[in-house]
Amino acid sequence: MADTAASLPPTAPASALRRLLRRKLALFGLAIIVLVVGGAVCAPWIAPFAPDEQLFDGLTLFGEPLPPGGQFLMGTDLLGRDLFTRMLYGARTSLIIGVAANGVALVIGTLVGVLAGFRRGWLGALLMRFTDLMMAFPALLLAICLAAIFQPSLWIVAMVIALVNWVQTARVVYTETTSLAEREFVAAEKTLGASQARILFRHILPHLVPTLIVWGTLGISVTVLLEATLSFLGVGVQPPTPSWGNIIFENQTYFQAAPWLVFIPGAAILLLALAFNLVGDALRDVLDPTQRGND
Amino acid sequence: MLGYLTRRLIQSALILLGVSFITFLLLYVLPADPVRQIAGRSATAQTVENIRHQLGLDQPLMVQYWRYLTGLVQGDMGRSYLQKTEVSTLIAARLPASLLLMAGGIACELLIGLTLGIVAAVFRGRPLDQGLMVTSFVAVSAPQFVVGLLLLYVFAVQLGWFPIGGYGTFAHLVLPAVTLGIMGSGWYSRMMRSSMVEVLRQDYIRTARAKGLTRGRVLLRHALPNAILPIIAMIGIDIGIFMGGIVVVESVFGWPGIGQLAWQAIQRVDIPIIMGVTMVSATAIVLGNLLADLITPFIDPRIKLR
Amino acid sequence: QDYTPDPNAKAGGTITVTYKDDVATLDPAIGYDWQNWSMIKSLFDGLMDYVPGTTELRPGLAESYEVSEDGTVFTFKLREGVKFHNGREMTAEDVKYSLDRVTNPETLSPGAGFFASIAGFDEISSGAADTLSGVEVVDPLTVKITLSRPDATFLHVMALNFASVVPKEAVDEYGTDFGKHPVGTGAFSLGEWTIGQRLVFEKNADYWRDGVPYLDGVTFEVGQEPIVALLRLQQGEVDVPGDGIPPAKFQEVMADPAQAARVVEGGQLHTGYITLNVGMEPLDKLEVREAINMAINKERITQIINGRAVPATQPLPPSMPGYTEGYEGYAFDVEGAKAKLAEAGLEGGFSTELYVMNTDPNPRIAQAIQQDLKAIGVEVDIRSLAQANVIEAGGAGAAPMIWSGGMAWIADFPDPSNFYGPILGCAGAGEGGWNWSKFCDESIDAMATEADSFTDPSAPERMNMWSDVYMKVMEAAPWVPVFNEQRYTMKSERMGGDDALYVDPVSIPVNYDYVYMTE
Amino acid sequence: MTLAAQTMAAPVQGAAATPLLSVRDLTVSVRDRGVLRPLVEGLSFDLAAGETLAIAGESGSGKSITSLALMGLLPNNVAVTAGQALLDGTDLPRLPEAEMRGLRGAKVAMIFQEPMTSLNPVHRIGTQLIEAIRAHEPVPQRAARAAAIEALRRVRISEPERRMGQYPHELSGGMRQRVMIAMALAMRPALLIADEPTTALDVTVQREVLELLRDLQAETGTAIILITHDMGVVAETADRVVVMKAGQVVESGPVAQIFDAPAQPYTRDLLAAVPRLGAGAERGALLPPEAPVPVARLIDAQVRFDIGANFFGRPTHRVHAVEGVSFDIRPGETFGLVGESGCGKSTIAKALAGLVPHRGLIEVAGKKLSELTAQGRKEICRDVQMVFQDPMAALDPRMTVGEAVAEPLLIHGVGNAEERRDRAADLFQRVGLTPEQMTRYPHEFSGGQRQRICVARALALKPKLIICDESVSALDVSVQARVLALLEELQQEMGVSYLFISHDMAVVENVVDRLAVMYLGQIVEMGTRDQVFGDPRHPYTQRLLDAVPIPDPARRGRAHVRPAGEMPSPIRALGDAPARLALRDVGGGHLVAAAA
Ligand SMILES: Nc1ncnc2c1ncn2[C@@H]1O[C@H](COP(=O)(O)OP(=O)(O)OP(=O)(O)O)[C@@H](O)[C@H]1O
Ligand SMILES: Nc1ncnc2c1ncn2[C@@H]1O[C@H](COP(=O)(O)OP(=O)(O)OP(=O)(O)O)[C@@H](O)[C@H]1O
Ligand SMILES: [Mg+2]
Ligand SMILES: [Mg+2]
Repeated sequence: MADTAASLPPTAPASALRRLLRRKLALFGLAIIVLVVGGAVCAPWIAPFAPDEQLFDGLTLFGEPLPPGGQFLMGTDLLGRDLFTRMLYGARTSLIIGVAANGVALVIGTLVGVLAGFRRGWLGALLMRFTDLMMAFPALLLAICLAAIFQPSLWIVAMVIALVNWVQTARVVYTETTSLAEREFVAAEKTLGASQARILFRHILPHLVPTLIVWGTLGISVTVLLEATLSFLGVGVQPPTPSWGNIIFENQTYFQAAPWLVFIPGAAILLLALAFNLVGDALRDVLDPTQRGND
Repeated sequence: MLGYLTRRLIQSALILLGVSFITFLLLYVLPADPVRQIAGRSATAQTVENIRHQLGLDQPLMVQYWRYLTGLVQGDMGRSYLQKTEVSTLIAARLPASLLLMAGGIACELLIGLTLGIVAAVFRGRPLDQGLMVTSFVAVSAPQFVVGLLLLYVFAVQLGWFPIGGYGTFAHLVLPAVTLGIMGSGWYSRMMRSSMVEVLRQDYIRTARAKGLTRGRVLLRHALPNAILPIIAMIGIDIGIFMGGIVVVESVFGWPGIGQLAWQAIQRVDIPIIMGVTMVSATAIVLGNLLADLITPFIDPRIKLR
Repeated sequence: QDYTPDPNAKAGGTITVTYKDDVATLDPAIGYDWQNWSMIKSLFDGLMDYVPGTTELRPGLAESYEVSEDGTVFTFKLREGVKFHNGREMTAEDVKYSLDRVTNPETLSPGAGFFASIAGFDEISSGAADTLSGVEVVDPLTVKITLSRPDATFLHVMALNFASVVPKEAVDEYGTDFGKHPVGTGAFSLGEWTIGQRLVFEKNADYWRDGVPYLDGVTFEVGQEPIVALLRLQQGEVDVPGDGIPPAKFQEVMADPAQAARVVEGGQLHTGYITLNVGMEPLDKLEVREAINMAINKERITQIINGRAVPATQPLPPSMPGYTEGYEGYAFDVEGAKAKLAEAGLEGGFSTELYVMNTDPNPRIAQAIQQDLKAIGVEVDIRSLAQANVIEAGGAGAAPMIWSGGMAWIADFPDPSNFYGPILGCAGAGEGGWNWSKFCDESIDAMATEADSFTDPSAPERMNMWSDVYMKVMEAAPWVPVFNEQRYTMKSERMGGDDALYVDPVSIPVNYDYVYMTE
Repeated sequence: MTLAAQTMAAPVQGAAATPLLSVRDLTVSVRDRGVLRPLVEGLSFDLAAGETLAIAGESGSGKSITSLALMGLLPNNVAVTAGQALLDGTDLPRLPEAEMRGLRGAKVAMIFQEPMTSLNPVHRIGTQLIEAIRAHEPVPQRAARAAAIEALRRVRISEPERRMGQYPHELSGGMRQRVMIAMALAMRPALLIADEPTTALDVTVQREVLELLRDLQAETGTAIILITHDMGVVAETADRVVVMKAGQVVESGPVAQIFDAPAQPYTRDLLAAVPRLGAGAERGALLPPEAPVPVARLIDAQVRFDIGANFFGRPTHRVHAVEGVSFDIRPGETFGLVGESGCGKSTIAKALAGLVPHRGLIEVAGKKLSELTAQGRKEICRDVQMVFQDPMAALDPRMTVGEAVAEPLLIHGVGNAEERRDRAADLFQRVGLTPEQMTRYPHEFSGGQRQRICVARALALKPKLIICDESVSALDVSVQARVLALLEELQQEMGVSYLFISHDMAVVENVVDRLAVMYLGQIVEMGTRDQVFGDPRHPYTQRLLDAVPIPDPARRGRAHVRPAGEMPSPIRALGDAPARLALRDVGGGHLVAAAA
């Protein structure tokens, strides 16, 4: 046993990355993420058109959008804009919403849930009652009101989404934290004289990672679609800024007449969420030392 | 038990109070004037002032809130600004439909979600499992409007199995409930899968198998009740998520629920209706959570309500 | 002057009409929505009415009327034997009661302002009086209405739903719920109303106009998504989609000859426009407003909405009397627009905001506008908001530009004055008014008042005057008139009646009283 | 010796007849990254009806895998790859699942190690029993119910009718294990596999369960495969023994032969490691003198937990977990605390470590725990450390063991990173591990190694007192012996005191200087090891000692005091404090409570 121990790589993170890269599915997911992020960042160079350019030849004489193929890789939208270009630029918005807003929601949810679960005193009770209150509050209404009160811009929308979406995470994390707090190694830490903060951040948070990965990746599509709903209600990202979600919502009634306008962005959202999930799953396994050697 | 219930009810009442105040406040600061909506485009300034005074909208926030609250306590939710009808009448007329749809949606998502979750857990690690989990992602990511129209088109228009929208019979309920349930089924299948995988590892499952029980019985009688426990708490949370979906689904299927009422009210700042729908849905959520908590001891005898 | 009913019309049958939005109320004093407007028309009658399918006035509950020389006293002779749905005969008292009610602030009627020309309006609206001093019951069948100033549109006002005659006892009985239990004299009476689901209208067998209605009943199903309504129409479950053909399905329908044959097209008293806030930099400069007018490619915008409109040149729609034939408006001219901007000292362009209501196709139209303005260097931020928020911003004068779509002006009555007062006149320019350009030119206002003081609403001089008013408005360019929407509606195979009845300019979507079923 | 010969006579006859179960060259392998790796290799044995075969061996030697293979319940990635197991001529591993299911429970039944988790928590006892019966015989509900009650009665559960309606969590561990046995024997199977059936139970309960099994076997003639690592249990129950190591049979034969004349060195080591009562005599002399300042002192310490809630949310009941306990621990001594599960041992440990609030006086290193500030509480951790029962649970699975051992140093700000690593490496060597292993995670170690890591962690701050709460109970005998030796070595070297909590009397006797016997939150007997073990005065102490299985087949069959039912509950209504037991000195500081 001792000899194998010596051969183990000395630093955990480096090896984690290497092991992550060994997984085919994770690689696939990572490739998609890189592709999307790359597309979003390099949009101005890749995109064949300007994102809000309403091309004269982008519509038929009857004002119909053009299907994919030919000059327009993914077809055009109802205003005769190139869908591929809009998908590229939309990736920026959707990444911000799906990753940043969802991430902030996850962080808020985790903090609230962990604090409430770990500090069972009045603070915990207060936080949980607040969570209950937020849960009872119709999320969409809150989003609409907040977005209407503050002028909707991408970052406001992202914050609104974060403020609305943390509740479920908080609930789940709370439950999990309470059970983690009962675990014996937490008691062991206490006998070592570890501070609450240390127990919380060093010993409880890492165990929440699998849960957070599941909720975080599922949250991507949820938040991206929520942004779209908000756009639809007029309190989302303002046109002509494209986002994958609002491309869907703008065109959803046309799903028969112009299916590409709904299914292409739909597939993109799905793929992005899936990619994050694949990477997340792999990351979870890789970060979980008990899974070592199983890959 | 009685003590627990009383405490929870008081807690719920406080939560509802909080919800009512926040909503009221948000609507108050909302940059849209309901009086303009009522007065219409040909109104004179005098008419506008008259209406504002008539509705008491010229009073300070706290006075307005207090008035609303005292009314609410007496069961008076006010009158719709635009429909001039008692909000309670409007909601009462539509609530049963929404509750039915919600129940249908929950039933659907549980049925689909749990089944998929169980199957995935049983076949964990195999292609079927992976396929199902991708499916669950599709379900979560699919916009409800499109799903609804798609289902309608295929099953009602093309195949003619169900009526094209409407309300009344069980056949009417199926498509809207499925549409509403599909998104949740994605969540549930994932949660059920992990919960089930965990339960299937437990000693008592081995015991059950050692008794010579059939696979189905082991799964349904022994694993399911245990695996479903963490999920029950989720159903309470779900009601809140449903309130959003209900707007879309109701409009696609012409379902006469409160979603449409709320939607129109929000569009036109019909504050009494918005307040009413908010309060009703908040009550539904709070009661749903309470119910979920009350149910768990029946499934898990170890849990004692305190 | 009256209408000759279709000789092929058959009595009987019940049709189904769908709407997306619920019907808020059927109280004629309150209802002011797209859906309930025509419903109320069929449940109630006013003293005046229109010839079906046209914008021509004809007497309604009034058998005849006389107008005094100076145009301030109207004496209406009522029809005899007209019965409310509750069986009671309608009298002049009911007319007075109804007008008092609609103008009483406690009724909260959005239409109260239409009656501002009746003597005593100010007193009643300030609460000083509780009846209109200008409305007198001469005898049970005669009502005399005195105006405080001549008002050429008064007869149109009396044809508005708000002027419908309602029975006092029914209003007293139901109080504020009268809107859910309407009792009128109309061709139909309300049979059943399941909130959020359906309303059933039943034929009024006792209707005072002979021979109509043909239909035994009309079922309105509410809460139906337009797309779904169309699917149901294609399946034969629906006869008229109240919200029209949804844009997403338009091409599909038109491409199928069988369906296209059932599409009815007609004009509509509608104009879609962009308001330019004259109180805001740099839109306060005429050249800038002209430049914007010249920059908008109306053809393209029309194309975007599948050609379901015609480009507009002026505030009035072509079918409105007073429309200036031959006026070209501001032609689409990008270079010219740039030149105008340069004239205003804004060669480099500027940035501004365009408010728009957030339902399709309005955001799309706004984006087309945005692109057009970008071409002349004007950067536009779109603020796509809920209707209420746009109206709020417009009323407060906080919006530099607003695209009127979705909240756009569909005339209340077919008279040119209807496009002026609240939306272009000084009266609407105040805080909270619907004149979102905040355009106020006293001289034009004076002209408008003069035009409205004619006794004969259709006098050619009056129409010329209105034409001048709108030409002057166009000179000042507070608006960009973009297009006049065409109505496209569809009917089921079994529906009969003149096409005009399906695009009735005042009874949208259908004139229920005169259509019939062929099978 | 004559006694042993008698007991051996029966199995020899049994083996001569056609065996009930005949296992030949059984190989079970796991598919690991496409490669088959054997977990059990070439296992062979015969078992006759009515016979008991013990499979003994250290943890991970393949005992459970063997039993699961016989039951057809192997995990997905594990399969029988060679050999056969004939039960009455049917080859169990090759039986299709449908037929195997018919046998399971009916012909072959199994009892698992963990009674706490082996019953489904959401179903009533009755439901689970009836289900077991009806899975094989289409009897009507009523008849099945009667049979189930009968089965419960056979395992001597009090009030069987009432138990039928109870849920598993309402029963004690011993009762649950009896339910498991009732369930397994309900169909009178020909073969019963008991995988460590008593490991999780108290000695007194263990004795009952073992006797029950024996009685039932005599009654029904069931053959039993008893899997255990406790040589005492083997000696007391088995007819023949198979000793396994790393998936292979080391030795097998009649029980007397294995115990008296083990052929293999491994077997000899195994037997040598078994703690035996009365084997710890040489420690007595080292008894440290009474010091002026004890390392820890408890005077009338009480710990109570409020439970239940009335209408106003106030508690209705109270658990009197520790009720007026007084003792002190001297520098350099090992103080033992014994008693049955739930008697309050761990609670005392937790109170000492400051994990639960207490009343009365608890002093550590002269400082009163109840008067400590937050800083002081942290400081006191340098004096008291704890080693938990389950080393896997006590180590954060996501932290390398090196970090875990260095963590207390980090928390208390000792040295810089470099020094801390050195110190941790030092500690690793101290407890017999290599510093190279520091970058590994807990699951990569064996149970004994993990417990060493916990000890190393506890030592990091050089505490005066280490609380060992069941620290060796979960370990294999051989590993246990090594950890115990380590503890003793460290004590001599560093002069640390131990509070040694265990329910295993044999272990306690081997390591402690003085001890206290607890019952229901109170001490019933206290004194030096010799006093208590040599002259147990309290009936409860006597019963505890009597229940300890003796790893000597020659001494089996001695008469036992049948314990009088379950231990009463420490839960009492509010304001109904239990009566205090007065301790009486019977000489030389040997305190005994008056028999209740
Ligand atoms: N599903 C599995 N996959 C891979 N290896 C396994 C699996 N189950 C058990 N093993 C391995 O098989 C070996 C034998 O395990 P088994 O459970 O039979 O040990 P045991 O003798 O019962 O030990 P204990 O006394 O701890 O119960 C162990 O090394 C274990 O790690
Ligand atoms: N947090 C708590 N709340 C309520 N009761 C508790 C709590 N902790 C322990 N108890 C109860 O206190 C009593 C003593 O428990 P303790 O853990 O000290 O027993 P023990 O002697 O260590 O038993 P074991 O040998 O099983 O570890 C038990 O009845 C237990 O159920
Ligand atoms: Mg085992
Ligand atoms: Mg304990």
